[in-house]
Formats: sequence, C-alpha cells, structure tokens
Amino acid sequence: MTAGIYGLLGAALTGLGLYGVLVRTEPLLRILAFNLLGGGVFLVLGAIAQRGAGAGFAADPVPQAIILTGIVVAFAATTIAVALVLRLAARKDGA
Amino acid sequence: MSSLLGVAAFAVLLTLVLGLLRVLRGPAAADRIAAAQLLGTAGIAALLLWGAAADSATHADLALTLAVLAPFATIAMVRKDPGA
Amino acid sequence: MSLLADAFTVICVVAGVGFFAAGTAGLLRFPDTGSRLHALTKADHLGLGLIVLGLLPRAEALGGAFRLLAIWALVLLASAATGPLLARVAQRRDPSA
Amino acid sequence: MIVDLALVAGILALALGVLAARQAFAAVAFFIAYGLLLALAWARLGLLDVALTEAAIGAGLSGVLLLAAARRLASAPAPEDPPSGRVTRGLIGAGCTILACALGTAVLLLPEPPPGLAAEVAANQAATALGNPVASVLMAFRGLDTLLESAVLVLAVICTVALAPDDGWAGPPGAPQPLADGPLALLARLLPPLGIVVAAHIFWIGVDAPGGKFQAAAILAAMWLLPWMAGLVPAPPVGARALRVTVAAGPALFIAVGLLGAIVTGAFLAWPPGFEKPLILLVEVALTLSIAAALALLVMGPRT
Repeated sequence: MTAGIYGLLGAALTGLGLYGVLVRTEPLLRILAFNLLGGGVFLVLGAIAQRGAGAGFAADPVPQAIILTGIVVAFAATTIAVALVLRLAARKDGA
Repeated sequence: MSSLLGVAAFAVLLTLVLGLLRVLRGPAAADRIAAAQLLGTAGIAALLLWGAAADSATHADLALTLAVLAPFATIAMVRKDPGA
Repeated sequence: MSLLADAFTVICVVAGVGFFAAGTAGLLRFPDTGSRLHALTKADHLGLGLIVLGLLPRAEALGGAFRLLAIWALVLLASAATGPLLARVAQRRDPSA
Repeated sequence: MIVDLALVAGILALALGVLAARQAFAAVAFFIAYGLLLALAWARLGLLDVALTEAAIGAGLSGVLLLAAARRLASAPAPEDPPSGRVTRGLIGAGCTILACALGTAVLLLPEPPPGLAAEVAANQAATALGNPVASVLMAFRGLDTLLESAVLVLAVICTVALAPDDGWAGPPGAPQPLADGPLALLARLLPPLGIVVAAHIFWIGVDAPGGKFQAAAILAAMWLLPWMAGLVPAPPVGARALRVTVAAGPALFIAVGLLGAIVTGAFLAWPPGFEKPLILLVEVALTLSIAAALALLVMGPRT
C-alpha cells in the first residue's frame, strides 16, 4: 500500500512537471519543472521496484539501479541546461 | 519501545511538514533558506528515530550524508556575487 | 539496567521532540527574520542533541554511538557557520530589524 | 501510513510551490526542500540506495548549482519565450491531467505479484562477491549502463567547458568566488576532512549495504566545492592535465577491465572468475574519483 501512495505521488508529479515545462516561460523554472517530471518518473519506477520486492530484498534491485543511474544522468543534464541558460543570458547582455 | 520511537519520528516529521509553511510563505529569501535548513535537521532526527525503531544502520548513514551536505544550500545562498 | 536505559531514552527523545515542536512554533509565529533564526538555531539543535543523547544507549556498538555523535557535531558545526551568515543577509535586506 | 500521507502532502505542496513561484529564488528554495522530502520518501519506500543518492545530489549539489544560477540570472535574466494563451494552457493542463491519471491507474493496476528480476539477482549475486544487490546490478549485471553513465558525465563536462566564451576557455571553471571571512572560512577548513572520512565510509559500506560510489562521489565533490565557494582555493584550470586525467580515468579503466573480461571470458565487461571483488573495487575507486571530479566541475559550470 505504501508503494501505491508513492506511485500515485509519482504520477501526480509527472503531470505537474510536464505542465510546468510546457507552460512556464522562465528558463530556470522550466529546468526545475523538468526535474519535478524526472522525480515523478523515478517515483513510479520506485513504486514498481518496491512492489517487486522478493527473494529477501526490500525492493527489486534492478529498477533501483536504473533509478540511481537516472538521478545522476538527470543531474548532468540539469547542469548543462543551467550552463546553457547562463550563456544565453550573458550573450543577450553583450549583444 | 520501537513503536514509541516510531511515534516520536512521526511527531518530528509533523513539525517538519508544518515548517514547510515558512518555506512556502517566506517572505524573505533568508526565511525560506533558514526554514529549509531546519527541515534538514528535522529530517536527520526523523531518520535517526526511524533507524533506531527499525534497527537499521543505513538510516543513520543517510542522516550522516544529510548532515555533511546540510550547510551547502545556505552557503550557496549567502555568497555574494564577486562583482556586486 | 535496561529499564533505566529505556527510561533515559524516552525522557531524552520526548524532550527532543518538544524542542523541535518549540522551534517550529517559533519559526512560524515569530514576527521577524532575526528572531525566527534564533528559534531555529537554538531549539532545533538542542532538539537533535537530546534525540542523539537518548539514542546513544541503543547504539549497537561503539561505531554506532560514534556515528550518532558525529551527526550531531556536523549539524552543530554547519549551523554555527551558517547562522551568522544568514543573519547578515537578513540584516542587509531588512535594515529595520 | 499517516506518516506517508503527511510526506506526500508536503512533497505535493512544494511541487505546486515550484510551479507557482513568482521569483526564481523562491522556486529554488522550494526545490531544495522538495529534494530533502523526496530523500525521506525514498527511505520510507525502503529504497535506501536511492535515498542516499537523492540526499547527496538532490538536496546537496543541486541546491548549490541552482541557487548560484538564480542569483546570476537575477541581475541578467535570460530571454523568455512568449507566454502561451489561455486555450493552449487549458489544453496542456488537460493533457497533463490525462497523463497523470493514466500513470496512476497503471501503478494501481500492477499485476499481483508484479514481474521483477529480484529472484534472478538473488540467484546470481554470489558470483559477484558483493553483499549489496544494487551494487551487483550496477557493476556486473547491468555494467554497461554504469559505464555509459560515467561516459555521459564525461560528455557533460566537455559540453559545460565548451560553453565557456573564448576568453574564459582553458581558465578555471566557474565564476570567481569572493574571499570568505570568519565562520564560512572556518567551516571550509573544518568540514572537508570530516566529509572525506564520511565519503570513504559511505563508499566502503556500499559493498555490502546501501551506499556506494555515486553517493561517495557526490560528497567528495561537495567537499572540493566548499573551499572554492569560500574563496580559499581557486579552481584548477580546465586545461590542467591532472584534472582531465582524473575525469577520464574511471571510465577508461572500466573499459580496459571490460576488454580484459572479453579476452579472458569471451564477453565484454564480464569479470574474470576469481578476481571479481578486487577488480570491481578497483574500478569503483577509480569511478568514484572520476565522478567526483566531474560532478564538481559540472556544479562550478563554465567560466562566463
């Protein structure tokens, strides 16, 4: 049941994040919304991992490993996005 | 005993969620970040209590990670721009 | 002996939770940033300290107790360093306080 | 159960706060608190490896990156797209609601028992000589994912450095930091030694319990960033050979060991039998240092 609650939270965050990415106009807020979207997807995956607990594990380790990889890759993508936004801002100033 | 620790963890978590109101209301940026730092400490306390209730050492490691990284958001906020 | 240790744990944890509640109340109710910071740094870290103290008798080994104390020390160090910084920012933004 | 509902309510409130925030600063503050609560939620779900990563990256490094960006954008805002009209927003809202409802239904309608790979992992875990199943998956069963992920980090560093303007190229990464005084300088001297010990602890327990290289690397990166943020030490120039070698060494060693596996056992990234544990630990140490250097460079960002 715990997994169900967090899975629903993940679904809600996915919808909210996607809405923010599409509707907000400030680049930094779009990046934040994109991270909310990512967090939602990870939570859905995590809920599935927890439901798949078995063989003596608290949760299915394969989705867990995928979430770990996903968090790090999402962070790398965020840093590139932030660097791009800062560069855009600096360019507009210079032009 | 462990159920009592669980209740204590819940109480700390409740203060954490109430503290969110200050993060959401502000008004100054310093208020928000200070409240976020309090949330960090409350989260550490809740994790320690959960860990003691469940006899899990990993919860304490998680609390340790949070404790090491706790000051970073605050420092990032108070750093002035070198030019300004 | 174990009953005594349990009583110690209960008293300390309950007191610690009380400090957390007081800190949060101060954070929500105090009128300006400065006093809110005061509520936060005092009550909050005393609260964590009491909880750490209460959990010490339950630590499984010396390592566990050391880890608990290290967590508290780290939080104290962090708050000692960031408290003045935050207060300076609050004063710069709000000279009336 | 009530605990979980309170956490979920808090996370949702913060997510709405991020979306509705007027200033970037407030949105980032909400996002930092959101990352903290998300780490607690992972702990409640019992996915402690993920909780540790989220605590280190979501609540720690992201805060530094985003607050610095918000501060720099406050003085020189980036160009914005024109806001979409009311009808468009309504349609987007409806679409996102449908997506969320569909996902929620999918979560609730998962088959019982849900399909999973836990049994396969349990059956083969002994072969990796690691006690932490997640570490087994990361280093052995899905080793290619981990290798590609470290390659993604190297690529991200290259992208970030390439974004520096011509006059900032090959200088130190990140905007120069003002010199700190008093409490911050003290913290920047006291915390890194403690943090490195904690990182080593988290790395070492990761062999048999939740923890491991990403988490340790994130803490190490933070410990490098702290003296830089306090203005005590300048960042080394991006062109410094030691820095480039550190960033590339982990993935390179991983590929080399993978090729060794290809020669000895006939499969790329297969660990030679009998040497699994020492080789995995060797690669993990190298990866930790590489990931830490890459994360720190990514948080500093290009010199602008």
